[in-house]
Amino acid sequence: VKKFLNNPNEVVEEMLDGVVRAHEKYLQPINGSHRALVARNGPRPGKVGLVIGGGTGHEPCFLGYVGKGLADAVAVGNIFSSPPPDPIVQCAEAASGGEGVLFVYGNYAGDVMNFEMAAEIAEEKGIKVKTVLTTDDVASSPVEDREGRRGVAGNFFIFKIAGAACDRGLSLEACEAVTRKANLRTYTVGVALEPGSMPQTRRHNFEIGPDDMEVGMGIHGEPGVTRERIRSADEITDSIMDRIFKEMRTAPGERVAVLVNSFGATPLMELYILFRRVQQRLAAKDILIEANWIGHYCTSLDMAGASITILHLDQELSDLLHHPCETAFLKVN
Amino acid sequence: VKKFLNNPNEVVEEMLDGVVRAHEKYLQPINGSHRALVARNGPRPGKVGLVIGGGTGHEPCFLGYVGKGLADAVAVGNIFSSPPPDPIVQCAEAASGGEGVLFVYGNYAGDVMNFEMAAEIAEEKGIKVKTVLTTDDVASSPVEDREGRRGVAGNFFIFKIAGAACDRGLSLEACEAVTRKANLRTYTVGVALEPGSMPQTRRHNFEIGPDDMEVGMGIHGEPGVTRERIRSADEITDSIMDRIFKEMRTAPGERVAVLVNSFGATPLMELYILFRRVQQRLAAKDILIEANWIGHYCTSLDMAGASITILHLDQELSDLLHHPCETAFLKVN
Amino acid sequence: MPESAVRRLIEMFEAISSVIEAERDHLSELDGAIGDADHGITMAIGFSAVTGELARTDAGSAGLSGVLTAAASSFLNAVGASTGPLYATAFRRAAQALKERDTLDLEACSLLIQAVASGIGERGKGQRGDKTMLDVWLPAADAAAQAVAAGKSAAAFWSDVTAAAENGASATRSMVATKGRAARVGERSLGHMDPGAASAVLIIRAMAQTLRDG
Amino acid sequence: MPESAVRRLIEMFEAISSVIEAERDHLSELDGAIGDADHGITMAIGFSAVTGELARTDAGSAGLSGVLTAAASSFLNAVGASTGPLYATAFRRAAQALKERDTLDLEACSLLIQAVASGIGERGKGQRGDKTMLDVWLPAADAAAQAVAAGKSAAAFWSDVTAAAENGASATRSMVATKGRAARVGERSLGHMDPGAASAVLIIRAMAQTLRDG
Ligand SMILES: Nc1ncnc2c1ncn2[C@@H]1O[C@H](COP(=O)(O)OP(=O)(O)O)[C@@H](O)[C@H]1O
Ligand SMILES: Nc1ncnc2c1ncn2[C@@H]1O[C@H](COP(=O)(O)OP(=O)(O)O)[C@@H](O)[C@H]1O
Ligand SMILES: [Mg+2]
Ligand SMILES: [Mg+2]
Ligand SMILES: [Mg+2]
Ligand SMILES: [Mg+2]
Repeated sequence: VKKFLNNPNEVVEEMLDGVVRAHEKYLQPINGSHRALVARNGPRPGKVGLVIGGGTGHEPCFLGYVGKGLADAVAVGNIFSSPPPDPIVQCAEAASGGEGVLFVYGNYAGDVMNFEMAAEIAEEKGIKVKTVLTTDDVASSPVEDREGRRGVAGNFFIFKIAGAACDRGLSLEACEAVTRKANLRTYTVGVALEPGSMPQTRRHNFEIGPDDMEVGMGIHGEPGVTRERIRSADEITDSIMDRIFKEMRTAPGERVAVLVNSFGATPLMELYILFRRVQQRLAAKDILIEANWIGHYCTSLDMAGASITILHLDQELSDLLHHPCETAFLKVN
Repeated sequence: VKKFLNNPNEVVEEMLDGVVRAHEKYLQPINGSHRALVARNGPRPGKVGLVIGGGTGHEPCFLGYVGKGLADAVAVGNIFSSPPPDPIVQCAEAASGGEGVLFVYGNYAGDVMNFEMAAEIAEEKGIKVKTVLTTDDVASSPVEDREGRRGVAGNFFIFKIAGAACDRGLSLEACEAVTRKANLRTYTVGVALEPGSMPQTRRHNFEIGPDDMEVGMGIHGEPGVTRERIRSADEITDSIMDRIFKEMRTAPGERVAVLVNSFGATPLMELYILFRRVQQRLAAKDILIEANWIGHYCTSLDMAGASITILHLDQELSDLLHHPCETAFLKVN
Repeated sequence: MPESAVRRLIEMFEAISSVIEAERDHLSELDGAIGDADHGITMAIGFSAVTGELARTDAGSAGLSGVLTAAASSFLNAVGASTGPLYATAFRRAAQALKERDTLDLEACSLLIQAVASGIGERGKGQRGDKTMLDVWLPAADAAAQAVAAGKSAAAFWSDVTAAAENGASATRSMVATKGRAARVGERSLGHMDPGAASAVLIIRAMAQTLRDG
Repeated sequence: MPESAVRRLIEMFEAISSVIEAERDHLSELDGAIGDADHGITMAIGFSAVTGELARTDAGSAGLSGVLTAAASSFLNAVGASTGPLYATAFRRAAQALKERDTLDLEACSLLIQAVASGIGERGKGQRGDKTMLDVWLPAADAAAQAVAAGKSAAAFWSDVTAAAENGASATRSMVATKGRAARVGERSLGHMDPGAASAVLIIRAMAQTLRDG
């Protein structure tokens, strides 16, 4: 697999060097480190700070969502690896405005251990920390084990809601509560057509047969939950929507937000074809799409595939979704 | 090559169906046709109308750049094929506010023939039409044949400038002049690592050897101008920047805008690594990057590769670049 | 038998459409080597639109010229691209050339081919040696004119025209493209047959097959 | 000879680092089958950071405990991931266990291995049969404790420990993962060796090789 690379072992450092130069309008290094970045126009006294983070390889997740009205700081790990506690603590300190800090990140063993260690250290430093783990990946665990699920592209919506709640000056407890609600109302299912590959190995991370696809794919190239024969775009979308409808309790006339996300190599053309069917399925249930995002929002290196996320709105979530924000990869005004 | 598809012959129709549903906030079909789309909040009496267009397979080009402050209407062709005159004429009529219409599109034989036929018909209908062909692809022809070059990702900047000029109420001649200037000051070179593939064939459109890359790649999967051994990201960027510096007459202290564009499958991680080197090279000449865009802005289906575009700013271009716009894929405020 | 000439012309477009459809991927491959890999797709879309339109055409009232005009606009609207304006102009010129005619005798066939060639040349501002479809249509038109002047039989007429077309297409292999997308590839286009030339041969063969027995 | 024990411990980390580097791609492949394909990369980054840090450590003043503490924090900061907190906690527990010690006799080696096992267990809240690195470290710790209790020789101690580790890693093939990323693959993890177990065996072998001759 060919890539634009210099030293494969320096890929994260070089990328972050580019990121910091490109997005200096939105974010800046904390204490000179590129592994902990703070929003230029984010933290302020009296506001709950929002810290997000995770491994790299998901760009524009997570660093593309740092800025006014969204996350205040991001901790950056190696490829597909949680950041260690140190940069997370630095983020907590930089994000803190005296009203506590909210950690929001995907539910992976590594992230949980590192963020928990960081939370303990931050608490020792007198910063109150609350945590919401994102668990939107419907396919990763049965509904009885909702909290055991992974966090995937739904992060996008959950971060957005959390950032808006913080920016509106809600208390730490209120920010946590609405973020938790957003997570519980966010449903994602992903499908991979081809594996991605690590810059260090430049080989496929796993294999998918020429006529197969992987359903329930996570965002780290981890194999999904089932391998199936590839089907038409509408059939794939139908099976994703069927899974989501099985859990999402919507009534006619209700509203949702939709994210059709490329895992990397899948182009917009195909995402629109998926969106078309998502819209048809929702319309058939008289559910209105209040807002949609279609593109590269939470990727997995250069994997071919896509995920569909539905955020089941209520009035509060809808308000917060439309709250203005200004980051490198999401602008709402 | 695996793709999310239903009927491969309906791929453009289905995509446009998705586009029209997804972006109804920004654009709407003209006379019910998805091949001619007008900005909801674009054309107005007294304003020059901006019509852009071209084949599909370049998403978010061209339809993602239709909206207030940018293009007023877009004519949409088949994959890698110019739209026929009919939808272009419809766009001209919808975009016209009585002050004439500016056509801006890439310099390809097909587009030129179809847009010229359309311009004749529009003129017959009493709409004054001026045309600027984009020719930013440095590698596609020697500098003596500047007007023979192709238009590639630099479209992004040229459209932006044209849209701002129109939105500011400049005359048709003034809009044309500044757009022409923007084109002459826009320089792009692309490199492909892997071919893309047509939805209808799902086979690679051409082949690149396992250790090779194609330099001077266009945005239709046309082979580039030379095939070379693949090199490091910095070496590739250096050779692109060298080519651009050979033509771009900048003085220390001047400003540019930079676009690092994925052709489809190349992820953000690699684009940032390229941007890092672009910034280093410009900084060494004391040239300041006033604004940058990094991501999927003008693609070629699922081709792996990237292009680097430099817009050499002056005060007028800088003003117009920062003029507000609101479209599906570009928001400036 | 004017109505049967019109039917014959419609059959010609059907024969063209089916051979292009059959060779679709091959034509796209030729385009992939020096262009953007869509020529087969574009031509297939275009001629399928033409036959769709002609199926709705009343052979009695349309006339040869009406059929060609309908073919021009349906091809253009379905296709755009380079080939849309080129073949649309070609068919429009052919419609003008056959305006006063109601049979497809060899003279009419010759006029048809010459009109196509000059329409393409006019629209694309090209000439022989550019490595385009003109390298097929121009020699085919010459061959047709000469065969008529020499009073040749239908069989000889069509075999001359087809041979000229085939030779023209083969000759594009040794040309460097100067028009269209392939022009950017410069000398790397050497050795590859031009896709538009290849499809032009298919069209001429389908014409020969349907129009040969007058 | 406290300083030579410290040097030996540093050599141990160097041996670990070089074997992990050599097996980097293999470990990532194991992870690719049931996880996210980064385990070899992560471990290589971690131990290279450890040896880099220890190269700057003054063997005279650090003490065994100081070396292990430095290893813990440099591993953690370079790595994060799952393995960062797991091995960092393991090395911190080991630093506590060896705080009063200045030689690496078999008792100290046994305490070291046991501390690593209990640190990983504590941080990851796991147990035997979860299909993780614990399925190597726990049996290795048991074997070490038993070998010391039985008064075995250094050679026998290390061969017992290594055998227990290898058996533990092999046994993960027939387990269904319940912890970490592989847990999401469920029964599809059957038949695959856990990558963290595989790297744990490499670590233990490197320990045996460097610490065996006390
Ligand atoms: N100016 C021209 N004159 C004549 N034929 C041309 C011209 N430009 C292109 N062509 C023909 O068009 C063919 C390509 O058609 P096609 O692939 O359908 O369109 P596009 O180039 O828009 O992708 C070329 O192979 C060539 O024969
Ligand atoms: N809770 C846990 N307890 C013990 N070991 C674990 C736990 N979670 C994961 N592991 C180990 O970590 C290994 C994966 O490590 P690595 O790939 O480096 O991290 P990540 O899972 O973050 O990508 C697994 O093979 C397993 O042995
Ligand atoms: Mg990982
Ligand atoms: Mg084309
Ligand atoms: Mg073509
Ligand atoms: Mg892993």
